[in-house]
Amino acid sequence: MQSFSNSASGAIVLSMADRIVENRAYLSEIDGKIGDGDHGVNMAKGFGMAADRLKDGNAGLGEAMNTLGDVLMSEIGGSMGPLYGMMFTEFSEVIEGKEQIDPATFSAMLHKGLAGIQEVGSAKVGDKTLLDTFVPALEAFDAATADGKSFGEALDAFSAAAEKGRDSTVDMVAKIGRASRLGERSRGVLDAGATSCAIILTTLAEGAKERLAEPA
Amino acid sequence: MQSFSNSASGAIVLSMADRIVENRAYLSEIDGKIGDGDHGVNMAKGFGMAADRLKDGNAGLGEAMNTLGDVLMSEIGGSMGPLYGMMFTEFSEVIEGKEQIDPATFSAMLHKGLAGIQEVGSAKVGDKTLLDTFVPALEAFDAATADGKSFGEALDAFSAAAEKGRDSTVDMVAKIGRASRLGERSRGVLDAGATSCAIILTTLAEGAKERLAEPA
Amino acid sequence: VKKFLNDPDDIVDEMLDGAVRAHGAYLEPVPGTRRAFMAREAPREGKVGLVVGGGSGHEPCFLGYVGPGMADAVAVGNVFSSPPPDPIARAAQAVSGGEGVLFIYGNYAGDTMNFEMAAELVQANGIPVRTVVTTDDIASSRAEDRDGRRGVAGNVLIFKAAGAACDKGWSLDACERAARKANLQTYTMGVALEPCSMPQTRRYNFSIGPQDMEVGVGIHGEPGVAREPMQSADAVVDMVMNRIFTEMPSQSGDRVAVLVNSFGSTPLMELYVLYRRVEQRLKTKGLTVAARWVGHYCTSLDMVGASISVMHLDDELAELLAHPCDTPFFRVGK
Amino acid sequence: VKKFLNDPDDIVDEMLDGAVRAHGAYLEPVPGTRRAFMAREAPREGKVGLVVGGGSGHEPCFLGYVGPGMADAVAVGNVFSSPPPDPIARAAQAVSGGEGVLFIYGNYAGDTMNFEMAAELVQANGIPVRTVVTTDDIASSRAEDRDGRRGVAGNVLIFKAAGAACDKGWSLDACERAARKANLQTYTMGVALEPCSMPQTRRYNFSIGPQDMEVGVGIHGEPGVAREPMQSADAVVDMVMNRIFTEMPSQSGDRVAVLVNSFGSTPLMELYVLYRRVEQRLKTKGLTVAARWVGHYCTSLDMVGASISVMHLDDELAELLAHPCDTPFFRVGK
Ligand SMILES: Nc1ncnc2c1ncn2[C@@H]1O[C@H](COP(=O)(O)OP(=O)(O)O)[C@@H](O)[C@H]1O
Ligand SMILES: Nc1ncnc2c1ncn2[C@@H]1O[C@H](COP(=O)(O)OP(=O)(O)O)[C@@H](O)[C@H]1O
Ligand SMILES: [Mg+2]
Ligand SMILES: [Mg+2]
Ligand SMILES: [Mg+2]
Ligand SMILES: [Mg+2]
Repeated sequence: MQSFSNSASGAIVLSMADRIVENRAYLSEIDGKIGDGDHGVNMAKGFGMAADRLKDGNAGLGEAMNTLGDVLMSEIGGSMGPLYGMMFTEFSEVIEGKEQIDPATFSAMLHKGLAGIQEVGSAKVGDKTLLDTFVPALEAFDAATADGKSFGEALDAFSAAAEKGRDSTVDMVAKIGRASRLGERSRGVLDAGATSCAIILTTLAEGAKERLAEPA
Repeated sequence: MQSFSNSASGAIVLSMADRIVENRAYLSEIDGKIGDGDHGVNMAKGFGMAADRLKDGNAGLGEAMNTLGDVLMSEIGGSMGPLYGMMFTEFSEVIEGKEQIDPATFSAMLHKGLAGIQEVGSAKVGDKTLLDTFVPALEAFDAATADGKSFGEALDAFSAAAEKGRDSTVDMVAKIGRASRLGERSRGVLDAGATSCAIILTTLAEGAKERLAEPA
Repeated sequence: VKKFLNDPDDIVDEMLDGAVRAHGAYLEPVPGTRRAFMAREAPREGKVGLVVGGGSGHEPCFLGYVGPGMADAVAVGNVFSSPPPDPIARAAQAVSGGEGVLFIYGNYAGDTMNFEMAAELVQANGIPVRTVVTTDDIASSRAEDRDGRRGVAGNVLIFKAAGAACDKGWSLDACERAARKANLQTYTMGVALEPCSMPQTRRYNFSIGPQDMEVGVGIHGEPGVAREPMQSADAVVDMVMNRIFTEMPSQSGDRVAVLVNSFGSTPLMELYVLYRRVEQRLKTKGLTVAARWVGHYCTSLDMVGASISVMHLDDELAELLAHPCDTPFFRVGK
Repeated sequence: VKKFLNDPDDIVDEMLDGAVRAHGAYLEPVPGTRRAFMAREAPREGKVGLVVGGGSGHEPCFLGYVGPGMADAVAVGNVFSSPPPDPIARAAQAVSGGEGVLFIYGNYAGDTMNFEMAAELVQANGIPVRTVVTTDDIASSRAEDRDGRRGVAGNVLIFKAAGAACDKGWSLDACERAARKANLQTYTMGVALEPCSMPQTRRYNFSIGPQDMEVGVGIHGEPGVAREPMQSADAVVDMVMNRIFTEMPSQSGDRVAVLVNSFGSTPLMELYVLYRRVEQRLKTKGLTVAARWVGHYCTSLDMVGASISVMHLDDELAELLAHPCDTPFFRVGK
């Protein structure tokens, strides 16, 4: 089975930060439609700060995720600080100490991250949140590996499901968070968190895929 | 020499009020360009209130001007309350008691009104104020009568000079009042007070002309 | 949208720098963080510490209400974003006077998560923490779902009542109970005429038609619960007051406190026009206005609009509101 | 431009109705007029009466500064229009405590004419009147023409100083002298990002380009003395402070009072950013900020913009500003 190196993959977090910072205005614009318009600004601030701390170092993926989780949790606030902060902290806990990340580790990491998110918030799939990206992606990954697909194929399924999950939020009525006060008026636009989550997960999958190698 | 009846001419003040109220938005718009945008609103308020008081009565011109002067002075404030208030009060003082208004009385009225305005304010011709309408109009009236023109012809000269005076303010730099703080930037627009003054004077002239008659 | 700004990313830090310079007589930074501030008089031995906070962009909320008789400390987040747990926890620790700490903040996902984490940190250090989440925005969900509602401008009255309870030396239990009652008896509804623009984007989040208004808006520039044709000031007040009267179980002779609040760009002149009608409507119901505040109390950046809050008073709440306090933007008595 | 309005012609009366209801603890109507209001404590025997006033649209100016230690009465005109002589004269008569009355108002053609007429009426009744016309707007004409300048937000600091002099029981001469000094030592300059809109027209008087600002604006929504490209908050403050420093003959170690004022729609957040830089610049000059106020003090309806006022203090002015006062929008001490 293929895997990718933890210690050689810290740059994936820098790519995530790049993608989030690039999408700063877009994410805030989406959030402004039915939310308060701060999503891109805060995400870019948190991911940008983490990238600054990591830039000159030589952190592996686990370490980099730990730094990102810390920065989000301690500096950002809002909804994303705790939710993504917890997610990345939990991710890092699973892969810390593992030199190679194989599909089983990757899946365990996702499950632990999900548990962290749900411990802090209490949203469910269908509430029009980042979970509508995260949960289908995780499920697609597990289904692909259970089907005997390669790590690379499973990562593709993961990314595709994340994007599909993100798009599914357009038709949803928000049940949690700020937009839930709008009731039916929240229908018809993407959820901001679901959109940033798709960016994070597809960048993670892409970075992992590029680094995949047969065990030496 | 022709003249017009004081007691039968109170309605001229109602016509003035109508014209001012019609031009409310226009006068405020002009004032807004280099002033504070209240000229039309305040003028309409004052003239409208005076018209309400006069509407059902049977006041002559002198009485009606006295009422208008009182209302402007006591209810309106701003620059126009004292200036036009004084002007109409002085107008009324000259014609009060006179049954017929002939060119000499009309001229005396204008001179007394001008003195009143200049007592309250201290503007001169060329300062970009209502005086740039008033003074040329008065001078044209006096010149026409000195030239042996009829009352009607003198009133036409009066109106034409008022309008020309008003238009002359476009090229002036304001030397007094709010717009004077703008220096060169005050050039290129009509003065609001000069514009309302032209409305008042031409309506007065028109009303007088309509009522002109040879002495019985 | 033009604003007085330097680097937009520095807006919150620069604002806080200016605010601390401006209100240094009242507040000072909490040690170890740039995002929490405490009253110069805090902590006071034997007194419950009151910690409030939330995102920035609501000035003078929350920072302007720190001082004797009101909040002991405030934690300040980024624009429209809850502060993270760290400044909240540091604030709580700094103002703890041995009798525990009371947290009051608006009911938003972000605030709840961050304040709860902070509460855990603080409690782990042996300081009891109680939390009252404000839910005064009656437009934000049905009456049966009171707990799901947003906390908006009524916050200020609730902070005032709770601050007085703390100042009187009441127990943590009693302070929490008073704050909870203050929240339950406060009813707010807001109307926006124009949206706000964030410092970083300098664009409006959405647009409201030239003939329309957004009814039931919160304090984060989000759209309201409904868009309706623009109406006269009196008709707007009537709509809001009718809604408040449906919710508030009052009787003739009861007393209320009123807050007419600008969302930022609605001037005092218009607030007075609104207040006039609010008082008329309350009087017609036989209600007495025991206290009232009209002005900029809890804003949403540069949003054009206003909210009306009514707190239904009993003797206790009336006494708490009348208790002296002295903060940069809220003062009572001597 | 949308506003909370009923019949626009009623705006001033309705606003005043609301304001008197809201601030009834401080003020009450002057008998015989609907356009003047006096402090509940006025007149005070043996004290010079301070009467201020001007057009409306500047709220909380002027009405919000009536109360012990500040103004005894206010006369209120239509939007951006001086009140007529009658309410001014009635106000003066109502608050005369036997020691004469001091008028303070901004230097505008309309105000001067109406207040002068009022002064004549009052003096005809045997009450001595002195007048100080404020001219703090340094942008509005050259330094040699100080008397021709406008009175703007610095008004508030001048009212404060004069109100304290009156409250201390100083003679009419001494009160006039103090007010005159306060005016001469106060320097204000304003910058607008967007114009205001009048309630009756609900349209902007003029427009400022999307990349521009108006420099040297007054408080009546008029264009400023120059249009310049939009700059950062710090650059705006630097421009204003440089101008103030050129005019103000100060030395290191001197004290100043500062007022950073919103014209209506500029929120407190931005004012704090401005204030931060103002204080930095003053400190660099070795000047101490002995007192400062940041907020909505003298507005121009819903104009977007702000002004900075600096009062150069000597011992007397410092003492006058520190003297207690208690009004709806300005309070000092206990
Ligand atoms: N309890 C929750 N669980 C998961 N995601 C949530 C929860 N509450 C909010 N979100 C996500 O947070 C996003 C908004 O994030 P952001 O705009 O940064 O915070 P805020 O709503 O506090 O302004 C929403 O689009 C939604 O996806
Ligand atoms: N001293 C003065 N003498 C004559 N006219 C004056 C004087 N000062 C101002 N005005 C006139 O007043 C007009 C403005 O009137 P208005 O807008 O009603 O008052 P304000 O300037 O107080 O807002 C100016 O356009 C000018 O014509
Ligand atoms: Mg958001
Ligand atoms: Mg004008
Ligand atoms: Mg937010
Ligand atoms: Mg005016």
